[in-house]
Amino acid sequence: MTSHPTLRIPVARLKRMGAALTVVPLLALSGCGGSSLDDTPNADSTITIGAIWAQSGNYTPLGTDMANGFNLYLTTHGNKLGGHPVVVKTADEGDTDDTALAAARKLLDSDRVDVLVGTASAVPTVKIAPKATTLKIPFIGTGGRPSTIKDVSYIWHTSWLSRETGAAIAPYLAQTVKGPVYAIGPAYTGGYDQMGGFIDAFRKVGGKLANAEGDNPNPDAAFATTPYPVTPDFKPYLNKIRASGAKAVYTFYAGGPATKFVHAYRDAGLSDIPLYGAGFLTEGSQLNPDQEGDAATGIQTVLNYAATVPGQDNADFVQTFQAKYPTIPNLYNVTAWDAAALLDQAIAKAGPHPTGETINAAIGTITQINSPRGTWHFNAQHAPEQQYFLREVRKDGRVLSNVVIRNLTTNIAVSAPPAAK
Amino acid sequence: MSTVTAITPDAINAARPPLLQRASANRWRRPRQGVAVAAAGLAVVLPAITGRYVVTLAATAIILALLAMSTQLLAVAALPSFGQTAFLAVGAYTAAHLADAGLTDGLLQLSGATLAAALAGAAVAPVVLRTRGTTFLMVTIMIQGLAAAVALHWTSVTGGDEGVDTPPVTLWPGHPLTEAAYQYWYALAVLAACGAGIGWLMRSRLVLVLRGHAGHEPRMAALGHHPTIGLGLGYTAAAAIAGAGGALLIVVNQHAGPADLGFGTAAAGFAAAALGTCLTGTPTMTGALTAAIAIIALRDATGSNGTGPLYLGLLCLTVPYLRPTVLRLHRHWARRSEPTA
Amino acid sequence: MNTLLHLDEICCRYGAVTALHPLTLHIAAGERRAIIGPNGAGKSTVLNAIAGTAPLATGRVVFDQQPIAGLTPASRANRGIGRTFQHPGVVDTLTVADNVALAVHLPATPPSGGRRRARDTRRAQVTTALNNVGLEAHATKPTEQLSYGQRRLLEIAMVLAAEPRLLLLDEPSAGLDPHEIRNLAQLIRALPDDIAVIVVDHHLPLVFALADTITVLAAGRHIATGTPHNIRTNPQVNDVYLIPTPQQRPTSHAVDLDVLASPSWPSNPELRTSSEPAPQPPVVLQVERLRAGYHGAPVLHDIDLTVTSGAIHTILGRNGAGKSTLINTIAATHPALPGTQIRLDGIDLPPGNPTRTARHGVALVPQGRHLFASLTIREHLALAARHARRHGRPPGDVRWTTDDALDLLPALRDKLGRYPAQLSGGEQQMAALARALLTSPRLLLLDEPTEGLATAVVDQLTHAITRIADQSVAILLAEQNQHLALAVADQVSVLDHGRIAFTTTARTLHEPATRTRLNDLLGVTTTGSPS
Amino acid sequence: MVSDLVPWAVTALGGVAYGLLLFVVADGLALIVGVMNVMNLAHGASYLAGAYLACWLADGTLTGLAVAVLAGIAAAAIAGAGLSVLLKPLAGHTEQAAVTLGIGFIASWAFTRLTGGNTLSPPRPAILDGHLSFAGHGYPVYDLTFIVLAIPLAAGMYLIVRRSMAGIRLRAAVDDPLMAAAQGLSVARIRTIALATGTMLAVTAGVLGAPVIGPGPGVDSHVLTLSLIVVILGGAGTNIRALLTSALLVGMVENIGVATVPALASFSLFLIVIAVLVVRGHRQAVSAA
Repeated sequence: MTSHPTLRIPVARLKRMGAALTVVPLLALSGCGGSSLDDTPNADSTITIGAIWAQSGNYTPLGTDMANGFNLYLTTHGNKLGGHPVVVKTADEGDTDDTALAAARKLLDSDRVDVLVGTASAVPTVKIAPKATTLKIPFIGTGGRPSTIKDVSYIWHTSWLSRETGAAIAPYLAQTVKGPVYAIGPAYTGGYDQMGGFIDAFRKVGGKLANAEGDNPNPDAAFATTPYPVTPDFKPYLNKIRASGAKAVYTFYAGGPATKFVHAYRDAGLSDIPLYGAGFLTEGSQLNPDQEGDAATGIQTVLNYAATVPGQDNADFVQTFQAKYPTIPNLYNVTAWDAAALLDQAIAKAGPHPTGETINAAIGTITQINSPRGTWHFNAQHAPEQQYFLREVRKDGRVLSNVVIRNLTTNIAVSAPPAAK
Repeated sequence: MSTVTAITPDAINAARPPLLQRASANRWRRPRQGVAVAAAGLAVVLPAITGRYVVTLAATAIILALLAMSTQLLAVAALPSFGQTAFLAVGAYTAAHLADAGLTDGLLQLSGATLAAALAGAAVAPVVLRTRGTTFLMVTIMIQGLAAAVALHWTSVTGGDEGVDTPPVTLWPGHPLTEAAYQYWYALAVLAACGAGIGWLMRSRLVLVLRGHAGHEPRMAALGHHPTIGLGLGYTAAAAIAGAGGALLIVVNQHAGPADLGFGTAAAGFAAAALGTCLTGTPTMTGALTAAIAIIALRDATGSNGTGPLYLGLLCLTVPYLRPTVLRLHRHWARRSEPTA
Repeated sequence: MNTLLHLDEICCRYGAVTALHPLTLHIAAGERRAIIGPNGAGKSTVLNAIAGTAPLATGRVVFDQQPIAGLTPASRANRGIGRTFQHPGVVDTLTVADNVALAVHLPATPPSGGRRRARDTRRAQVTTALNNVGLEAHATKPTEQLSYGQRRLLEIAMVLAAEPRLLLLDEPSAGLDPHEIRNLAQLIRALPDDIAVIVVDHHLPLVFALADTITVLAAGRHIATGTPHNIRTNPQVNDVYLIPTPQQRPTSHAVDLDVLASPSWPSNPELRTSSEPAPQPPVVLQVERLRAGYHGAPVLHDIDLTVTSGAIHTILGRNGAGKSTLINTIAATHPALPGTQIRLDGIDLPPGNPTRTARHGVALVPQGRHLFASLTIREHLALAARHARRHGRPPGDVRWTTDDALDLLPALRDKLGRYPAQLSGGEQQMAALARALLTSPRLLLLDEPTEGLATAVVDQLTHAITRIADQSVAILLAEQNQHLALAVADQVSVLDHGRIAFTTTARTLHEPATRTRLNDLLGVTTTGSPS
Repeated sequence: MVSDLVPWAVTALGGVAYGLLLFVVADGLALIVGVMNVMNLAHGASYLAGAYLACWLADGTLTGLAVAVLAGIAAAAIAGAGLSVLLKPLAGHTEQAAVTLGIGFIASWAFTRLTGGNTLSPPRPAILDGHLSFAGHGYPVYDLTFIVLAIPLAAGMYLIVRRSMAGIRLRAAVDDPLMAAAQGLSVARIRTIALATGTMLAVTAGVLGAPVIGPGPGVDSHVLTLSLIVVILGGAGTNIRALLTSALLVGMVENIGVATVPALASFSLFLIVIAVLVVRGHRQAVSAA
């Protein structure tokens, strides 16, 4: 029937319908801005902030935490940053760098934001950075910073460098664990950065790994890898630990895989081998009873924040936070809160009509940020120079929480990433 | 970007062999041409009347359109494919490696990507073409999964989950294509060229053979058409089209990574072809193109706050039910315009 | 004459069924060969073995001095073997001209003038091919709009456009009207002398008009090969295929009476005939104005017929006369056209609903048996028996049990645990019959139950069918095997060109005038060329 | 020596549990593909729905688990019947696949909205919580229970399909739908029942398997892909034995295989499918569809 010549009429009509169908949304969208060839930045006193929070996919809980932290700062500061009224446009980070880039494009190109904030995952930063830099819009990262980013002139992270978390705990483990440590983590950029940071620092201070040759298909990495993003089952990987003779295990997992890992670790009968991890293993909603729950008890992790960090700033923050939200504040709340605090200072310094360029310049002049995690400042890589804490999952009242048990050595020297991966 | 309606003749049209020209058909030429010219004009001036965001989205829609057309070419042969992203990936990584090697010339990357994808298609075809129907659909989902796993884990070639960053393409030396508008125009030109190529293909003997295989495979074999060769050529051509889309991905994103070729992209490409078929009644390239644009508009533009999957889902859940209506309209119009015999 | 095709001891099996016992044939270049035989003789299997669509169990196929048994159908086609299918193999979604264009192969090196010239050549060849079969006016039509006969012609045009050296025609006259058959005969006769043709057909006038040599097969075995004259006069052929020669015709009733008197037919005609004067048994099936067809082209027109309780109504007709279509339309497995009325025990059967038709008490033993491949015979019977329990008709009706069925068909008794593929053709047929019986039907529809079966099995089935009728089941039997049909029938209808041409009762069946009429209608005449 | 084998034995046991879980899901898919000839791209979403249901209803008691299973079965029956109504007017494979794809999209969006996108791990009934220890290698009691539960489930499926009247009717409808109708079977009803049963199996697998493959974003397409692999290897339709074999094969590859050759962890299954396709002929693969 397809070949009947007279079918041309309906097709022509359908095409007209199709064209109309196409043109209408495009024209509607075109209201978002003038010609793409004539892009001039906004120049009124209202600051538009573009926030990329994960609203779908694996990072949704982190996105929600970050949005809560950021919005909390705004609502407690009269919806003004640096004296300027603020409009926040949000877009969904999604599951991948692809969706995150689409979100950044919408905020940068369509909403013409002055500042970009967000992303839970470290990976999209690489894709968003060049775009923001070209447009001279500062990007305040609230999630991990991958080691592979090149030009950081417009890129600032209020969070952490991916390699530094593990490096912070390495000396402590080398000192306290009497015997080799088994390293295991996911096979993606975040995993390689996090675990690589730990292993390099650990070896430097004389630590010994329990991993066998061939645990990682990549000969340059010494830790056991599990598939990412979906790890079907950790059991076969964990079954190797006992035979390795390890006296402790160090790991990095976040989100869904972290929940699975903690349960699998306990199920594998490894409870007598102490489990250490980067703090993301037990951060945020992970400790909820329907996620890790009691299985996480006793796990010691390293992170740059915990709700029990001493100090007035943190006490105030926790009180403010819990007045609005029913949960214990976590690192994701804090990095986003700090991003707002940073912008508060920077916008105030950026002149009467702040633009992306002037705000970025102002950020560079800020010497200190008073954060719930303690004061910190930017280092040369535009990431915080900050304190790390050793925390343990304990019952705190009726709920589980990450309790700070000691400060870890400051002035962490993060070794340079491997030249080429 | 609707230029393509002008350049991409659809299957309905292609089914008409040249010797069957009818005088009455010319009556319908003019309004159709008018619409096509208007759409083409709008597509060309789009960067002048809208912002960069829409322009970049439109470029993304062009990439999805190529993926959908690749899927649709197989649909013409009654092969429902979910795995054309594999060849999008081959094209994208090939172009990325060419760019890495300093070969930033856009046309060079385009031909390299198309060629590499075609070769990959020719290599995979003998395996997947052992199946038909629902099994073919299941096997192509496997192909998609395998491609995504390779992209994620063959780090030395694909850069793992971070992917490969590339310098901008150039059309003539020393002038990188960085402006969204120029990237879009380049993509549009590539789409126009591909559209012309697909248009030629749809009128070619190959597509006639594909449709023959779709209709009556034993008959085709009894006429001396080897199913694996005919369908294999079709599969290769479809892979090449997806490969061209991969080259454009590098132009627009300056990056190739596993995120661009995961389940989501594959699903969007499959849905665009399937919904396109429903919009026009039979598998047509116009339908695939229109559906690709609609999907991008709904999923990315309107649904940028996490509701994208919802909108795409609703689209998939409604459009298929339009097909009987469309077919009825076709028949109705066909009857009305039937010359009194 | 040099041999173009040599079949050397080829043998084909489907599961446990041997469709073709070792067969050797030589076809010379340009020869016109016909293969005839009753249904299930293995005629189509021979064609499929040559074309490459039936796997050979043993044997060699040599075409043009080259062994081709290992080649794909496409490779064989490219060596010059063209074929048609039993149902016209055309691509419905393409136009008529495009179908033919698919068949036109151009030489690898285009003639001077390049692509354009090549395209023009192809166009010209398409036009010529369509002109040859008289379809040129339909060139731009979608193929699905063609009638059945036109599709047949189109298929032949396609095959010829591929310029074969050997043409295999599988039942080319099926579904065609006399006018179309005449055109077809002319078309085949006008083929160039160097094309060899093998035609399988039931239309004997057509076969005799076309063939130089005729091969007769029966139940997968070679019976005879010879000139048309030899075949006509060969008594062995007459035995299996009942071709009445002109000489025999005046006394044909004698032959039939012999058959009826033969002890191998267990039914007792006297008894059955004597039951006639008894009080009129109730009408079970009443069909009025039944019309059905394929692709919009009607195959059956205004069929009226009735079957009474305990009676066997036999439908006779040539292949393609519409017997199977009639049976399937009554079973609602084939859609009836509007206006059709089918009543069972006075109740209208819902149109197009095989499930509800079955539940009203209609059981089907279809042509080709259609057993369920993954069910054992015991499971087949259990499925049917459950149906009878759930949807059984009012008490007082005969309820068939598995034991009843096994008593009737004892060969099945030790085969209950087997799957259909592990049974012989006869056992499969018995299983299909038993499955139908266990639904305790009011009406049993039997479509060619003896197709491809050995005589001994046919005897058993005949016996079983009469016994079933004795249990006041109404039976509608479509048959080609006149032995069986006439041995059991209470009533005989002859289907010709989609209409009931003639109905008679068992009582009048043996009158010479009736027999002559019957033979005429069944196309077993050898006089009168189709041209 | 024995202690060297223990980790492998424990890993193999994991493979069995994983394979059996996949078997239950894939069996449902095989039923849908076999009886309806529909590629149900929302099958993974059915598993996910069951797993979330387990998280909401499980309260650490066996009763809670039983309630979740029953609720899942009831919901799945309704959903399956609804899906069959949705699919009925559609003719082509592609359209049917598109509609199920759409349902999958909407379901995963809704789940993320309802759960905040967390990967959940429902509390296991208290008496099944904990693990057994074999020479220092633990194995969760729940997984062991799952094996113990799944074996009779698989045997039950086998018996139902092979021995019961329902199974006979099902096989008849798969083999020859028209002839089945002519035997008085309501093929439309059998199809609806097959779709509902297939969905029910996926949901039940989700409820019981939530502690093994926990619910979270992306789990739906992962489970879908795995069960597709099982169906491609084991064939669509009613061959329970082949399905079980291929499900256990997949389970073993996903456990012993990845532990032995981690480099091939992500590809091994795809490579197996392709190898099987190369070896197995065209005809068989087509008839499986």
